[in-house]
Amino acid sequence: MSTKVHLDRAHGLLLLHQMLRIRRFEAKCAELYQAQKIRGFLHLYDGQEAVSVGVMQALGPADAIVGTYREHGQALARGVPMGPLLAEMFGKLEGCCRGRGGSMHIFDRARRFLGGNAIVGGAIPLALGVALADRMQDRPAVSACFFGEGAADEGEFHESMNLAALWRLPVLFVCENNLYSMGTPVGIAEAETAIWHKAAAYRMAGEAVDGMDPVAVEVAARRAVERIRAECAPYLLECRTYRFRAHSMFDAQLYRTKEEIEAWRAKDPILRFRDWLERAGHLHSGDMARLETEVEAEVAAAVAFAEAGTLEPVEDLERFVTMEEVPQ
Amino acid sequence: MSTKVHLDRAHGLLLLHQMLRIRRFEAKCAELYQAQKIRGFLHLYDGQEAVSVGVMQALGPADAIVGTYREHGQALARGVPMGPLLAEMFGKLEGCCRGRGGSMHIFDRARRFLGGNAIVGGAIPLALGVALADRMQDRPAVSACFFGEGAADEGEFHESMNLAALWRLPVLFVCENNLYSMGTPVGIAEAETAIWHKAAAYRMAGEAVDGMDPVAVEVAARRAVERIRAECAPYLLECRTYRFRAHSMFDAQLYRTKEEIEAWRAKDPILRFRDWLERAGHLHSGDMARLETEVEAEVAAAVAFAEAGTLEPVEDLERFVTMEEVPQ
Amino acid sequence: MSTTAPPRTTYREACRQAIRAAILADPRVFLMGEDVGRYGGCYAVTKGLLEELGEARIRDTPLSESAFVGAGIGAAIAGMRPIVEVMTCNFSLLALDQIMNNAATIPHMSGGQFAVPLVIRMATGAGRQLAAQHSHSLEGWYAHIPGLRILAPATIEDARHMLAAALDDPNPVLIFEHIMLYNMEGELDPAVQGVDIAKARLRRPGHDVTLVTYGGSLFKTMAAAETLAAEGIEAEVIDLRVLRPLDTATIIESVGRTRRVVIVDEGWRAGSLAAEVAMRIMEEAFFELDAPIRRVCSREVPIPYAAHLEQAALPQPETIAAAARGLVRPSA
Amino acid sequence: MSTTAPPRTTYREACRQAIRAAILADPRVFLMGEDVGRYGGCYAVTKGLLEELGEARIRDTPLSESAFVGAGIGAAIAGMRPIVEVMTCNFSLLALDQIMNNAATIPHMSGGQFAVPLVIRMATGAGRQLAAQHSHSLEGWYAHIPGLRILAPATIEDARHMLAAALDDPNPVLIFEHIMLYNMEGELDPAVQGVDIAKARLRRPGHDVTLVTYGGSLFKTMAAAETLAAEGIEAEVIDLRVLRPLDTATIIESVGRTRRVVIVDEGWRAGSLAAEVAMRIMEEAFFELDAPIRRVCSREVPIPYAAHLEQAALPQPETIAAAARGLVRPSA
Ligand SMILES: Cc1ncc(C[n+]2csc(CCOP(=O)(O)OP(=O)(O)O)c2C)c(N)n1
Ligand SMILES: Cc1ncc(C[n+]2csc(CCOP(=O)(O)OP(=O)(O)O)c2C)c(N)n1
Ligand SMILES: [Mg+2]
Ligand SMILES: [Mg+2]
Repeated sequence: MSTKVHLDRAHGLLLLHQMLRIRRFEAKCAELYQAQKIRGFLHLYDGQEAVSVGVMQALGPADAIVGTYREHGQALARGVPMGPLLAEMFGKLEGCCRGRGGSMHIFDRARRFLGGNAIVGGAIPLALGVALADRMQDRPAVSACFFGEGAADEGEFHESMNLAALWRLPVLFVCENNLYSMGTPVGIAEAETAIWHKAAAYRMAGEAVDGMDPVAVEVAARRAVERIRAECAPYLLECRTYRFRAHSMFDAQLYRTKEEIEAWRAKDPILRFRDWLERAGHLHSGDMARLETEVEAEVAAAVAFAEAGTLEPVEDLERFVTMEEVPQ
Repeated sequence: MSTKVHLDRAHGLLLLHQMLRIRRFEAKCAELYQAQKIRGFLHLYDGQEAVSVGVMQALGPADAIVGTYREHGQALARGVPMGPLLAEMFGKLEGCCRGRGGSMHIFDRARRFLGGNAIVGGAIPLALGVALADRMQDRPAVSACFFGEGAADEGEFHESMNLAALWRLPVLFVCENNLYSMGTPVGIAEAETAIWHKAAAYRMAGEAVDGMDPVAVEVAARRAVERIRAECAPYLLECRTYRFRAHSMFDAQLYRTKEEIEAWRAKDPILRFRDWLERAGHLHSGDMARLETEVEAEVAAAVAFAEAGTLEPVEDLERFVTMEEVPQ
Repeated sequence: MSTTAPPRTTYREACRQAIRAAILADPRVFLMGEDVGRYGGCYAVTKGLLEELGEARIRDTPLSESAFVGAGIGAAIAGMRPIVEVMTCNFSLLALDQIMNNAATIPHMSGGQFAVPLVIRMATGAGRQLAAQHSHSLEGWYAHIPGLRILAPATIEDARHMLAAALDDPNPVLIFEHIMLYNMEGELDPAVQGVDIAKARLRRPGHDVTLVTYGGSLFKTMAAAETLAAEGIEAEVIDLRVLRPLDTATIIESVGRTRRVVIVDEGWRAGSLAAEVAMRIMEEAFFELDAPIRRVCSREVPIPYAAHLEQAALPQPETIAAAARGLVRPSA
Repeated sequence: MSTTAPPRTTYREACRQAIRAAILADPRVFLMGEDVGRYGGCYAVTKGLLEELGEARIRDTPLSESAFVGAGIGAAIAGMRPIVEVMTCNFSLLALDQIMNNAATIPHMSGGQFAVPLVIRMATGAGRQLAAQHSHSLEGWYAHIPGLRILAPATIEDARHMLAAALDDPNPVLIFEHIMLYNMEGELDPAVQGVDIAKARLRRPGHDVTLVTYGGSLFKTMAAAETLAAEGIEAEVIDLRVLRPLDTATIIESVGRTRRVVIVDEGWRAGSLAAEVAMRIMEEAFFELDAPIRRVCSREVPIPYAAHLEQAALPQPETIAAAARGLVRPSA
């Protein structure tokens, strides 16, 4: 495990805590989906926690995030509060988007969290625009854009990579390569399966990193962000990861074997990192139980918040189809 | 000049003749445009003749060609007869598309010549489909797909490169890199200006060749086509060339200098090749005059053919919006 | 002819059988699209087909809507009969250049040298809380494009048989399958061996008002007709089936009987197919009308996730019945 | 107020002045698109602006419609006021995913957290023999999409002033400039400092028939009105100007006066904006109508290159006049 980051006890526990929050939150989401409290498409992040948690460490509040439809982890790691996040999935007015977006469309203006985007690849150009606006307004921010390896097949990825490199936009492209786009293995969808190699086609810098290791991701992301700010040029960070669960709640997973999943579970980012912290003497006895209790409480509070939420009045259905003014 | 091709007198004269046909035909087109016999957009190929003429040598009648809107040269080199080609630009029923397509939309079923496509990049996927159909029907044909370097910025290029490489489709991607897309120099539009480098992002083979040299292009194209057939995999051939004239007939060329144009004119594919043939002893005295006379006669006949053409009856306007049957 | 009862099946199964039969019947037919193979289709329509028919005929594509739709066009031009699946019409926007500028254009533009015998299937519609980017109903919008035939199978029979007719068409055909229909169960009459893709169908006779609809809205409209019948209003229900070219004659005939029309269309109201149908009636049967044509469409909003808002945005049996009632008994 | 004669200018020059003034007035405004800089714009609208305003504000983009339209959306969300030029609406199909799924959707879907104050300009229409892939009229089709405002400036005044109003709008606005208008010359009244982007305009008063149109068809319609006037038929001409949201009130008012309507629209007939306008009239003023509404649209073909075929495919003053005549003097 890389130690370029100052990995003291506090930071170690923070990373672990963040990953646990995502994991436990989503386990609850799966339950709530079975209970039909959550509907629509629900894409869980189970297995990929180290990616968002690692990347977010490298970003400050002025930076922007553009997410995917598999974005609970991205949102939580960014600081989107759990209550409004869950309330959104409950379709409640107290949800971060008034219940209009659901699981696939989490937006949080206060955290510069831009989606929640359900068209694969479709959000990538948005990140460019945000980066361009920041640069034109002399804000030293970076835009981090998350997408799956499947999105790299879309034309919008290519166009965006070129434009970002050409205009030297401060964009951190974060590819979460979990080896599948729905049921299609990366080798069936891409002639070049090492996504970061594609950066060269745009003279962009890039690298691949172990996406099951939050520290490795953090180190790489910090280096990348530093470089983006220093050179004013984008960077492609491919995080090699795996989703432990189905693509969405409608997926029999006929396309992969139990053995493959088990092999990856052995690399579980949370378990592995917990063990490492323990071995390094950072995780004390009782720490884990305390974290679990904290997270459990947070999740329970979020459920209570969501349950207590109200429904947006139907009379407001057409509100915001067009805006009265630009929110400041 | 490469000599891997058996460059005897006959073949040398053939290449020269083909290039001359295109050059003289288009000079006439420019005149006819001034005379308002030709309307709409007219994109001349002046300077790029070696590309089409070279590439077509590597293709047989069973192979397919997908062209651009700058496709007079592609069409003539492929064997589309000059009369129907010009009649098309005159908007005459005797044109290869009944006068419906004009300069930008040349189709010729008998020569497997598929456009004439005016959406930049939009025709690239068609070539894949033709190649796929050939392969599925056990036809050993290759599809050659022409496009400009500007088209390589479009998402459709990227998606098509990936799909072709992934499915090992027999496609020869021919990029005519003439350094400009309209008024935008390649360096202003592309982060990586060596188009053939992009092949690596798809594990596709590729190379760049001097597109002002018909023999170099022919050699490269023959090698590429051989390889495509042998390995059943696509190939990207970047031909470095230049258009001597404006992008279209509405272009003041404010974006480049006269000096630059003159420097490129010194590499004129026709003049250079003529001189080389002469030095090599292949071009005898009188040859050039004879070729010019032949070409002049062909162009004159084409003009006469086009002039004599008739107009499609207005009653047929809606014919072929939907087809009654699939032409065999 | 067999006397056994017609087998019960689902709309989804009918779609699958249609694809399977088409591929078995003609070596030129193949299916390509995202996750049609290993995954079995995002709405499970193609489950099992890869195993049975093999990788050459059931092709998983990368996430590249423009490239694989364009490749379908090229393959159709070069002698194949591709069925291209675009998971849902929401994603078809990424392939619109191919559909409008190539598929719909090449036959005419080439002076009839090339046909594009291509079928594109896509799911459409709302109702599963999939929110704004997964709930579009764009079939009526596509019906604007010359050169295309647009089909909206609403019944299991149409789901089973329209595909073969579409593959026989020398022109590009777009088939829109409403996501709320896939689980629908019903009988499939084995005696029916095919359907036309030219005509609308009368799904319920009536004489007081004509309800024109298609696709996922058919059953809401039928429910509305039942409600109305209980009130003594006999509604005639027309299922358009073919959104382009419109079978205006069948509609006009019905208008001649009922003199009142409600058009039900899940597309957004402004610029909806409903407007076009109404205009056709106005153009051909204005003086037959006893009352202005009404339409029940989706509200003009990106469809929201929350169930109550989503349902409020869509046509409903009650809103349909109310519109019809307002025409037949304006005083009530 | 000055007493000098209003200066003559062209529609093209008015477009240029609008862009220039907007960029000079607000540091958040910039223009991006293909060949807007070095080339000066494919229709020469932006010639000279790069030299005057610099590379930061006049940005040549690669051929990447989806990426730069999407980047425009992102930049608008993040505080800029981008003007994105998509050379012609034919190419906008490549950016439709961005326009429909993002620009038109994010404000509502995010619960009002983000606005998209973006302007997209594009050329539209036929008439220059540019053939099937360069002659679309898609503005009426775009008017189907909730969340967008669609403008069609037909006059030099609108070309000069609509842009500023569009930039003031907190919502995405699409401006369609008809290619046949760029060379149009006329006066620009310096006293007029702005126009609204909400209302249709009466361009010619009349009482016998209402001709509703917009964009490039306005002048054909005015010509038809002159022809009709010579025959004693006084046509009222309404220029819609704003295709979404439609200013139905102005239309209905006119219908109240004339009781007869012809709608002229360069879009393809089926599913045209003309159908929507007719439907609105039917919904709100059915009993005012003395005759069925007529429409003069483009023929349903990919627009051909040959001049005689292209012209046959488009609305013409004669066909417009004939339609109006048929309504006012059905016996004639
Ligand atoms: C343009 C588009 N095409 C298809 C889909 C359907 N779809 C949703 S998720 C998905 C797989 C995407 O894979 P990847 O980008 O690797 O992300 P992951 O789901 O693995 O996180 C597909 C095909 C979509 N939402 N958008
Ligand atoms: C999708 C699309 N965008 C823009 C245009 C307008 N346009 C026509 S040709 C051209 C330049 C293309 O450059 P390149 O691909 O290098 O080909 P070249 O003209 O140099 O042969 C542009 C921008 C178009 N036809 N299609
Ligand atoms: Mg993936
Ligand atoms: Mg070029």
